[in-house]
Amino acid sequence: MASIPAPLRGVLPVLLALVVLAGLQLFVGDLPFFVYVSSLVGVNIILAVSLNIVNGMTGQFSIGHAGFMAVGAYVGGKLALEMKDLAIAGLPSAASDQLQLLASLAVGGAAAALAGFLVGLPSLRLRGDYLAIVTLGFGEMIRVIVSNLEVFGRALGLSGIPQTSSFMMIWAWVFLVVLVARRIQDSAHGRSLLAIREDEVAAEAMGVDTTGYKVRAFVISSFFAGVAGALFAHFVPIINPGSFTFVKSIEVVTMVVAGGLGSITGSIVAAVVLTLLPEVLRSLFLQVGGLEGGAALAQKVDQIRMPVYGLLLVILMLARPQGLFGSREFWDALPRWWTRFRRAAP
Amino acid sequence: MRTLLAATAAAAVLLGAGCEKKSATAPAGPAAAPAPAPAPSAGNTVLIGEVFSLTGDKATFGISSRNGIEMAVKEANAAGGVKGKKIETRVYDDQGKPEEAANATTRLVNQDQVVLVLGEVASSNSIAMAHVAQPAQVPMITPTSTNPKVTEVGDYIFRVCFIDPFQGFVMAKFARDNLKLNKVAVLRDLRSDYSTGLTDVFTRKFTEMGGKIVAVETYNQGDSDFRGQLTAIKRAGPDGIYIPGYYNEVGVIAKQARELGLTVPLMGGDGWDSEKLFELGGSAVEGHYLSNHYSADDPSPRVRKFVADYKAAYGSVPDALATIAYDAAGVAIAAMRRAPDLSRKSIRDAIAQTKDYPGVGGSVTLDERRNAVKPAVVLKVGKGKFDYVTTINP
Amino acid sequence: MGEFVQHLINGLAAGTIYALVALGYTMVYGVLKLINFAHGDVMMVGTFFAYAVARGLGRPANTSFLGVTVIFLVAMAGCALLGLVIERFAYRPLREKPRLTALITAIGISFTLSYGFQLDFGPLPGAAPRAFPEIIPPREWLILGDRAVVIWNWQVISLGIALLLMVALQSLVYRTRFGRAMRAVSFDHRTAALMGIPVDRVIALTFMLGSALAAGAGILFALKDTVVQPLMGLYVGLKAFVAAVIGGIGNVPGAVVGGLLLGLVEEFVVGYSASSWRDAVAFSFLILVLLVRPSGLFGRATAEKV
Amino acid sequence: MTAPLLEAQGVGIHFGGLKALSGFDLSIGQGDLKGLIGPNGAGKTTAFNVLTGVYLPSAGTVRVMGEVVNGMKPHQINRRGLARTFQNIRLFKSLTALDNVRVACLADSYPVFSRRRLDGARRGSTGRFGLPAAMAALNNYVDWWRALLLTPGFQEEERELTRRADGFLEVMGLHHRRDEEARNLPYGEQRRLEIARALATGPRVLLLDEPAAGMNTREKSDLMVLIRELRTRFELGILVIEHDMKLVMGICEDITVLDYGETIARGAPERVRSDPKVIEAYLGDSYLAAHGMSVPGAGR
Repeated sequence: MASIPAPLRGVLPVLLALVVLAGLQLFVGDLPFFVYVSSLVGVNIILAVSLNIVNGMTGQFSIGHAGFMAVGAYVGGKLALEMKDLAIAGLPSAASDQLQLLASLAVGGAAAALAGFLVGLPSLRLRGDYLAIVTLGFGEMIRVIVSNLEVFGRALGLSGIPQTSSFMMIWAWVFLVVLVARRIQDSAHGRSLLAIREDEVAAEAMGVDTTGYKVRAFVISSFFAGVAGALFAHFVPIINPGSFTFVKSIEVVTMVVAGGLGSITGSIVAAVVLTLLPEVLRSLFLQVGGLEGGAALAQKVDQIRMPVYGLLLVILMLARPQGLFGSREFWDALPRWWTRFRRAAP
Repeated sequence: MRTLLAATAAAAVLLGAGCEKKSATAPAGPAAAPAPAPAPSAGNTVLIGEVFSLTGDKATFGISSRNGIEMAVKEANAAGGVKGKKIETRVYDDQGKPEEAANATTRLVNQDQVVLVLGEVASSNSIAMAHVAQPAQVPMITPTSTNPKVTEVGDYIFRVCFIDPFQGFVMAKFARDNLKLNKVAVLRDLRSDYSTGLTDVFTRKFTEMGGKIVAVETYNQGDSDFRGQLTAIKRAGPDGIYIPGYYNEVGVIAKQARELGLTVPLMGGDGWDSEKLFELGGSAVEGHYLSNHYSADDPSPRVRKFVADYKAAYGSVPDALATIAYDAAGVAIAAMRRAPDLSRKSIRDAIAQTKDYPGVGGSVTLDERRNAVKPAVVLKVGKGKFDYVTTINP
Repeated sequence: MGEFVQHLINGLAAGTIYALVALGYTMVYGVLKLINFAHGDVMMVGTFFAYAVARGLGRPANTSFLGVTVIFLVAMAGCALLGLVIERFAYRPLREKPRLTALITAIGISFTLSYGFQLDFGPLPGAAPRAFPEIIPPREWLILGDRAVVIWNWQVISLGIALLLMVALQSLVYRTRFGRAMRAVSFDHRTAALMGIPVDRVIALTFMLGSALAAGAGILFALKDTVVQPLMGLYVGLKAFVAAVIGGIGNVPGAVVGGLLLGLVEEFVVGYSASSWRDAVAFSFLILVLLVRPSGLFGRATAEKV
Repeated sequence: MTAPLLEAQGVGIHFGGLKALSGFDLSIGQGDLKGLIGPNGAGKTTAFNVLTGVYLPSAGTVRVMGEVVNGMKPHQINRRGLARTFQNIRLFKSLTALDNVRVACLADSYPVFSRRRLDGARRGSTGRFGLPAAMAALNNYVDWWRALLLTPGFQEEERELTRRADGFLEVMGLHHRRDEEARNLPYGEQRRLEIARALATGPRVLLLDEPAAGMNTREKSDLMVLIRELRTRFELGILVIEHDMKLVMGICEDITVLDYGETIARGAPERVRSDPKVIEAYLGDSYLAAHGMSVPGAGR
């Protein structure tokens, strides 16, 4: 890797990932259930990793992530609805669909980022637990606002958004958010964020503009939350306020905490597991329990989901507050030569 | 940024190549590719899928509906099932969220290979389901989603209840012609599309008929203090209040309205219909009016039997949700019996031809827009029961 | 005019509940510097205890003075126990850990309770709301004009109880040895321990007290709104927290004033502007206070130790 | 005598009723090595906090490089050449020694506008918004993108930062600890790491808050040597808070004595040592100390 010319290091991984994903896309194209579930997983990963930038790296505590997701979903979705009948001339329809999708993702993300900026600027001066409550409040307010606006379909929500999202698009963004998080970690900016997490006063005294950094972390995090929301709006046939409640925020928090605050890999693993667990258990019960009892059990799976999330949080905090991975990454556990090898290429 | 955008744009084009086939077969979407039709011969059971919200603040609605369907299926199996096959149901919980509803439907359609899906009370969730069922060409019947948009999704989506516009019209007409009201206030549930839809129609119709809407207040599902709204309404001095909400809140609203000295009649829709209304509202709900699909004290033996059986099975008088869900299952089963075979296509066609199906909630005839055309009844809340007042035809 | 007074009364009635719940919040925060997120749900549980007992006693019995007392006592005792358990097994082990660890735990407990109670197997009540027995039969206490304004006995009772409790707590905190211990712990529990104060017991007692208060508040809440449901605690809890912050968290009179204030503001927003924005009010209020006067109306600003 | 790098005139601050500091004067020029002593709760650390902008002084002015810094945020003041260590060690515990220092290392090259031009613009205008703010914002924005896109320039810069950080670790004799988490370092080394971190911010004036606390005699004498060395090597002015009279008297040319926020004596070590007020204050304090009590708010 050290042999890679410096200018290429930036984009090469992205290109590689895109090629790989394009390849996969060809295979999964006609597996609707797999695609749908993997989309849910992907979106949750994006949410968890982006939240981890704030909650894990910067040590702030936001429990309003669903609010930013909502902003992205609604703004992106609305734009997509407006562009629905348009198509980019001279391109195969699918390609123009994807470009339009990109556009609405970008806009959705930007809107969420703006929201993040507006919320962050004042509230990030607040202490940890107060900030938590304020972000929660913000999330709730978004819900109230949306359910009041005719343009956003009030309680019924927005439907008819072109379902142009695809396995590849979602996982490309998953890759992107992970890459961004990694590179922040390995940069001076990331170190400043970590410093804030470790000791805000000291960081401030060492010339770190704590408020500024916190706001920036918040903006980046909400940008990706917005993108996740916009993606969501492009594979879920209808979005309505019910999908972006406090409960959703806590789901994401659970993922981040379970994975380990500050550990990107942790967030990914947790997001995957927590999203798939209900699916797996359900089919398992159906397998073993036969149709009658099995179906009943399978229902219970959905019902106990939320209480289980709650218990999970409690147990984690008591037994393993640092989460699955602590703030380490899985490659920290890899043999020495690998770490040295990574050093060679920062 | 630019580099990334460029890169991802490249992705888009690559994908375009990857996508042609996909977008050729069917509109893109979670269940784009039509799943292989289930082999009817496989085993001697036929599987029906259900999606309802069994947790969260709407759980009670989901549970009622599920009970209704269970009953219909039991009866059908007792009567020899369909084409000698036993009917099985598979229920998934969507926790009241559209994404979960779509997920569950995808699962039913692709994994469980059901022949048709029944589902959802909340229109948002039904729409989510419809967008999965339609491209996969699986017939879907929604029992109680009254928002017109649901069946507009496509020709595989049906509904066995009347739609918001009609129900709103019914109450507006009743308020104007029978109750002779001039000034009406509206108290709607901000979180329920059902409530929003009814409000819009009622407001329009009522004003068209020369009445006046003097106040519109809102609440949220799960609230339990409505005094602020009611006091504000009182200030507007209406001679009737339209509350297109669900019984969970309506009961409490009625109590508090009386407590605040509001004596004018309250009016609502089928969302009121549940025994819970009496438990929560006590004597305060008596003398108010609601539009509904049927009247539980309809003397016809079919209704009597249903009510009795349901009581026996679940220990309560069936509410509108349970009743219509029962009819939905009934229509589905009847169609499966009529259909030449149990392929999704022929079941769909059979459902489409449903005419004068003797449902408990009134006879069901599906129009070309796949909505049920049926009269609505207006009921008056009495002591622990709903008294029939009048029937209003479309 | 009549409506205005009526709104005033409604606001106070709602505010009273916030105030009572906020008291518990503020006490716990006082000693532990922990936002006991689950407080509202403890209240919910307490209300269900009361519901069960009241149903058990049956119609005439549960309206008698004795019956009512029993209901209150059982509910409060039950919640005190619950509070004790939560503190002992969920919070105490985390006392030396970063504050957020405890907050996450609190959120976890809140979820477990509010969604656990929605399950419909075992003794769990299920999601459907239940009508709460009228253990204090509502009676018009005062009528102004031709029923333009009606004040009900329970409204007066709960307001009375709230103020009474405020005074009682205040004197508990500032007049008794236990109160002194509480304040010592809240100032610095390590030093307090060195001074021979049984910190664990003080904190546990505070928790039990707070939870018992919550149960009482819950019953009054149920009397006001006549229903109990598993999710009832979530919002009341949040808003009570907002109230506590507005009043200056850790400050007993502050909590009550904050609660009443919030109740009134919400009521008047509903009454005189769009009711659909009610849920936004509390939080915008919170953000406003935190930005303008983070220490709350009654709180004292403290310089961070470096 | 060159112009003072750090200058405090009549600085005072009070929390509620308590006067923590009043009429505090101080001036540190290049090459100065001054001491600030006094019994517990005398307001030494408070003085530090006021100088570094943690607290906003309620009276008087603080100047860094001749510029008034009252009301500036600590990081802004730090950027103007004032660095400190903490009495109760405040390292970034779970970061490696190297990263602790790297956090403090400033990139002195900004992508768009050079540091010099930025500072120039800052002197020109005041207030949080306006041109300099915009310039800084742009710098920052571009800088983030460089980090995300891993541009060659950025990679070079990272390597440069690491080099410099290693340099500071070298100086403080911590290089063998480079990749260990700060929390695992022995006490003395943690103190040294704090100094290294402070130096990395490229200060003109260094404020050391009880640097020798909890060190044994050998470490202390090493430290004395080190401090002198730093002063000359980095052309610093240094202000030391210290309890250990021996150390202070040993290295400081000029000592200020605080008691209850008041300056009760100032001057050369021997003069201060013989000052009756000081003796009185210290007797009081040592008396308290001997009986194992502590004054509330110690370390403020």
